[in-house]
Amino acid sequence: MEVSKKLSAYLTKLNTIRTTAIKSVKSESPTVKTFTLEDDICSKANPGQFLMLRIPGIDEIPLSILNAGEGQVQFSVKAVGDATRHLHNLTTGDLLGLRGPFGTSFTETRGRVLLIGGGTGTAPLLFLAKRLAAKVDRLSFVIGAKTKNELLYLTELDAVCTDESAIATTEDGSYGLQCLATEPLEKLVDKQKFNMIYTCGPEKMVKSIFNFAEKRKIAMEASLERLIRCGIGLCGSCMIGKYRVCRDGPVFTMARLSEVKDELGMSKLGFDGSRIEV
Amino acid sequence: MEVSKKLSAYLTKLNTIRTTAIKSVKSESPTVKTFTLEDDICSKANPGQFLMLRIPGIDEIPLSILNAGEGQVQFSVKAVGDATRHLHNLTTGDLLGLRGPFGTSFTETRGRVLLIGGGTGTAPLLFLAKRLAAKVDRLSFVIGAKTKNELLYLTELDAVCTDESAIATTEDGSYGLQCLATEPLEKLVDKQKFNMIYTCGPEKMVKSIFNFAEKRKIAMEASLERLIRCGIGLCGSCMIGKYRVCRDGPVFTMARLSEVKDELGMSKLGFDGSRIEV
Amino acid sequence: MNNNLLTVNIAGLKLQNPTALASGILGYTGDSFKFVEESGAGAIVTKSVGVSPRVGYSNPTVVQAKSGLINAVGLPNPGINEYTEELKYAKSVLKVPLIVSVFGYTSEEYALVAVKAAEAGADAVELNVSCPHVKYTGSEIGQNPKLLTDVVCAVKSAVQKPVIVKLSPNVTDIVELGKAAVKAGADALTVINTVRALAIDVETQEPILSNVRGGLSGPAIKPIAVRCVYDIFEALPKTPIFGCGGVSDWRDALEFFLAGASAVQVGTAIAFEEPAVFEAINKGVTAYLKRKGYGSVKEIVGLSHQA
Amino acid sequence: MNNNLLTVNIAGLKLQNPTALASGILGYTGDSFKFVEESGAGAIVTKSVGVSPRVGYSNPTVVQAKSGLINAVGLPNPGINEYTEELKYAKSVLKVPLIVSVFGYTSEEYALVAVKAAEAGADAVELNVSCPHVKYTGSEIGQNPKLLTDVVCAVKSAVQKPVIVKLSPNVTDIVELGKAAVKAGADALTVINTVRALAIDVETQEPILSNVRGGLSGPAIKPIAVRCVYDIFEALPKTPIFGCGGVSDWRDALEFFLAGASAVQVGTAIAFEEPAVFEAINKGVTAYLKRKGYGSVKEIVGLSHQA
Ligand SMILES: Cc1cc2nc3c(=O)[nH]c(=O)nc-3n(C[C@H](O)[C@H](O)[C@H](O)COP(=O)(O)OP(=O)(O)OC[C@H]3O[C@@H](n4cnc5c(N)ncnc54)[C@H](O)[C@@H]3O)c2cc1C
Ligand SMILES: Cc1cc2nc3c(=O)[nH]c(=O)nc-3n(C[C@H](O)[C@H](O)[C@H](O)COP(=O)(O)OP(=O)(O)OC[C@H]3O[C@@H](n4cnc5c(N)ncnc54)[C@H](O)[C@@H]3O)c2cc1C
Ligand SMILES: Cc1cc2nc3c(=O)[nH]c(=O)nc-3n(C[C@H](O)[C@H](O)[C@H](O)COP(=O)(O)O)c2cc1C
Ligand SMILES: Cc1cc2nc3c(=O)[nH]c(=O)nc-3n(C[C@H](O)[C@H](O)[C@H](O)COP(=O)(O)O)c2cc1C
Ligand code: FES
Ligand code: FES
Repeated sequence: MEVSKKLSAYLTKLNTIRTTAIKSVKSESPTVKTFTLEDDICSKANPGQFLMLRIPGIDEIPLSILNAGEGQVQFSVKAVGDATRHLHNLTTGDLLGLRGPFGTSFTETRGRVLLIGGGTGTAPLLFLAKRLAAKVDRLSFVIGAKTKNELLYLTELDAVCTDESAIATTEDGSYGLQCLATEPLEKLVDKQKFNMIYTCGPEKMVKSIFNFAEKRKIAMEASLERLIRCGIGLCGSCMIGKYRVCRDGPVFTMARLSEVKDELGMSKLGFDGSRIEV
Repeated sequence: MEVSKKLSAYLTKLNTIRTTAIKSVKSESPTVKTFTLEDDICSKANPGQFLMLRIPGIDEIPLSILNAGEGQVQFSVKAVGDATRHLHNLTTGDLLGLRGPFGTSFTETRGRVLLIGGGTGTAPLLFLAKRLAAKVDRLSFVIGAKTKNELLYLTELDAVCTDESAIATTEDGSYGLQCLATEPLEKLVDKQKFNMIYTCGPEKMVKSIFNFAEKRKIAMEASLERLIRCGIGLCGSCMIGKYRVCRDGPVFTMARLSEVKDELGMSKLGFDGSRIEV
Repeated sequence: MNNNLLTVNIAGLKLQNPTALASGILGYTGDSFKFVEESGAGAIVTKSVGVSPRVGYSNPTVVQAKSGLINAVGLPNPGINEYTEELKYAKSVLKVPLIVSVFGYTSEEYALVAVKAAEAGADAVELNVSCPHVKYTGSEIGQNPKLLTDVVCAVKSAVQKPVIVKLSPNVTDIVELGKAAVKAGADALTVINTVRALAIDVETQEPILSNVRGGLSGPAIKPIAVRCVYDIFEALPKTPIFGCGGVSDWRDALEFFLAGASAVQVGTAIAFEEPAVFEAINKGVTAYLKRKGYGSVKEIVGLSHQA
Repeated sequence: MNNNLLTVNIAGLKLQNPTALASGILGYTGDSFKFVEESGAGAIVTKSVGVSPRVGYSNPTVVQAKSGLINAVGLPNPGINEYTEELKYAKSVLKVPLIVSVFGYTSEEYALVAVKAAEAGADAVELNVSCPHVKYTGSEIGQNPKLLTDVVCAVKSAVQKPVIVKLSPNVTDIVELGKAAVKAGADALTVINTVRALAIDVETQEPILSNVRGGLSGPAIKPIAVRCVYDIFEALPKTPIFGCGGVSDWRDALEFFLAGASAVQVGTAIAFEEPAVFEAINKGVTAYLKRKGYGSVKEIVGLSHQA
């Protein structure tokens, strides 16, 4: 009772929209920009959590948190549709609405960890890597993109990774290895035992990493995406199995991934609540 | 802002009715009974504060707190009308509703203090006396009633007062001095300098003590009564001058008593909001 | 608070700032009005007063809900004759407009009380046709376009002072009632009175209010009140509106202005935040206007409709 | 939770306990219904489904208010044909009654969807004639006794399953509508849907919901919902009622039972308290019944009216 009352107050504050001016915008790639906003509540987020961003008059969308601290929060946005394209047209001083942070975060582990990020899915992993860097024995980070100029966060990655622990892959071979981000996996895992694989990215990628981790019995956590409307576990738009991606996720443990593996990479709910292909 | 937000949460909790069973009832006099209830919030009350007591299906009335602590609260009720007579018919196990504690409390002073109580007005003073007893140099307590068996709290009074510091007065002389409770005042004050007079009782009594204290330049605090409906400073039923007895009072300092002296002992608002004689 | 940014003019009433004391709150004595004025209110609305004295309901008359209060005080008031002295005194001490809230059981009664209130010095009258808990008056009139029209017409033809009509949210279509009031001559509207509600004590298993049903006020009803103001402004953009219902801070006040209110009335927040709430609202609104570069609060009235 | 104290029977539906999932909450998939059942709910109401697919409104569709939420999701649903598979699956995994919420733009549409829902295994249908934010359906029907009568009659003559009508609080007289529904054949009533409301972002100066207006739910509306249940029970003591609106804990549930509800539906509290809220309510109600010496929750339904 006491706990739930506290949660309720917590949620009210978290879930109240704060409208604030963009502090700065940075181009990460031709299609991805990183925004910095001031927000005390989101600045306390943990890696894996997401926020709901309102683009006034347009839409409100879920975005992973790329960085949080000192009263600020950052997120990266890939222009894929109406809302994200509008967002790319905004600049310092323009108003945005924030609520959150929401959802589960990655479990911090020790030992050797492997992070595999695809596209903007790299964002929460970079946030996690910064937290883990000083604490783990080895941190290997694989990122992938179609082509060189879509690879994100190369500089930041170098900063958190030691020697050859950062591996970039491109489908066209214009940078790093020419392969999918999942390919180096087998080699890395053959070389040494990893205590945990963290991943976020296209769901087909997550699914194939899950299959691999299950076969090789390596612990894993993945951040998933579904249609997010309310963001607070109420409307049911984001179901995967019996779980709500917005509240029971977005970060799923191995055990939970197993429970939903029939839907993983297969089906999700569309805007009209019908089942569609992922 | 932060303070008012806290007050708001505080008030919500305070002002929410708690319904609880009567723990015990004690007869203090033919017309006065003391009730003990369990209530965590009221058990933290300070002397001078009052609570709103709901007698289910009948009425909700203001009552001074006689004693508070260890999860319990006590109040004394004189049967004067519908609600109070109903209350006198209730017994252990019957349900009552509580909200509060509300209002201001007496300022604790050191040195020599004089308490003058009339009728059930003695209740908050007894509560105060218990708090002050060990801390002041001298505590003199005068209580008054029409006749002997209406004198309240004689035993408790002996417990808090040393030697001759407790004086009882009756109008018919059936016990103690035959006079009004205000009479011993002059003698006591002539004998020694008091740092503070605390009083509660019929308003004519309070008024005459106020006049005396003003003349003799002795600090004073009095607990006043007015019609209390909401108890939280909203409805305006309890105005005296610009003050709300339920929130700015019931305990008034000398300074505030001076501001409202034209109304003191003279006029108040009746149930229909018209001015009537006190 | 008094600065050029905040002055508003509603149906001929000049307010130094756009916050007013809502009816029924600290609403009896000239001294309490004066105190509220000193706390920063830009206008005063009295407790609703009728032809004859009423003692109201017995306690409990106010119950705490999770985010507001439920009240059924039952319109206790001394009757307009008895109250005239207090009104004259109030008028003599107040600098801000004094609005007398009026109720009656017939249109003649409304008109009679309004006339006497005006004679006693009222700068305007507000017709309480929306009290949700007293039979044969209040919302029983305000829920019925025909009765409402009669009452407003009667009062309008009896007094020269501005007539404000206070609408009930307990209707299927508040716009219909707003239009009826304005058509009958209302100079301004107060939107809204309390929302019909009830609380039960689960231990004693009975409704807590002595009157059983009451009206919900406070933060709980703010989103309902803002919606009503938005609806009314959309339909009647030229009619000045007092927004009322759950205003507790400057952000709340701004929501009402942006929805279409020219000023707000504050009630329940006085219990939660003390009368200092008026000053706090005015300070916050002033800071907002300056930050956004407005020259007057009037410039933002109804602005959310442009979106 | 399943114990003899808690079982209730509403219009032929056997509920192991008197708590149900409200429509529109976690309301799409059989898996989520199953999870809510495992969390302790005694019945499931689906998201409202119509004849054709609807994508709903764009975000924001849900806004936080001080003591509740304002939503205008816009009835996104896959249409009854597409949804039939999911319903069959849901029916196959659920032990508790499955109630399909139905909406339409005409009485024929309501009847069509109801028939298909019944064929897919619905144990009952709930008619959403009270959604406050989609044009030409929902409350536009539920605010009008004539339209309401047509819809209920059409559905009643088309399906054999119990028909529950979900009433809107956004009316002058909810009793009038409740009576119309029952006269037309409604087997039970759900009281209430959300209260029309609106929130404005003072910084961007525009309504926050993409649909501008939405419906207020959660603790804020509980006293309004309890009043509506009380009113309906007083007028229609023989009609079973699902109380709905702001139920967050066992005390809230008891208030509804004492006001006249045979069971409660829970929505918003699931966001604030998680689905575990069902189990918590049932535990609290059980303890209360034992402490007070009742043999069944049925014994306290409407008890506050005896006072
Ligand atoms: C937990 C989570 C974290 C995310 N983090 C990021 C991030 O860090 N950076 C980033 O660029 N993108 C992220 N996304 C995806 C991002 O939300 C969508 O790209 C965005 O909503 C597209 O909006 P749009 O209007 O531009 O595109 P639209 O034209 O509306 O849609 C394009 C596609 O985006 C997806 N989408 C649209 N709206 C939503 C929604 N409300 N919820 C989920 N998916 C939606 C759908 O698959 C849709 O087909 C995240 C999504 C989730 C669920
Ligand atoms: C701050 C405060 C503290 C009080 N403390 C005590 C106390 O400790 N013990 C005690 O016995 N009495 C106390 N009283 C007085 C007590 O509230 C009244 O005696 C009681 O309300 C009478 O109710 P009734 O229905 O029995 O009488 P009624 O027949 O209703 O009225 C008798 C008289 O009691 C007064 N009264 C009635 N209702 C109220 C009300 N809501 N608020 C204030 N006065 C009212 C009026 O003067 C009325 O004329 C206190 C009053 C106040 C304002
Ligand atoms: C205790 C109390 C008494 C009230 N009395 C009246 C009244 O006499 N006349 C009236 O028109 N409104 C009355 N109201 C309604 C308020 O004026 C106001 O419309 C309502 O409370 C909503 O505003 P708030 O949320 O700021 O309180 C009363 C409200 C309360 C809480
Ligand atoms: C996000 C959301 C979606 C809703 N969708 C529907 C719906 O599709 N059909 C319906 O009848 N009611 C719908 N409702 C209303 C709820 O079923 C319920 O009547 C209302 O929220 C009050 O209950 P609560 O306070 O427990 O949430 C919805 C409510 C919310 C918050
Ligand atoms: S987005 Fe609404 S439940 Fe997850
Ligand atoms: S009793 Fe209501 S203001 Fe004091």
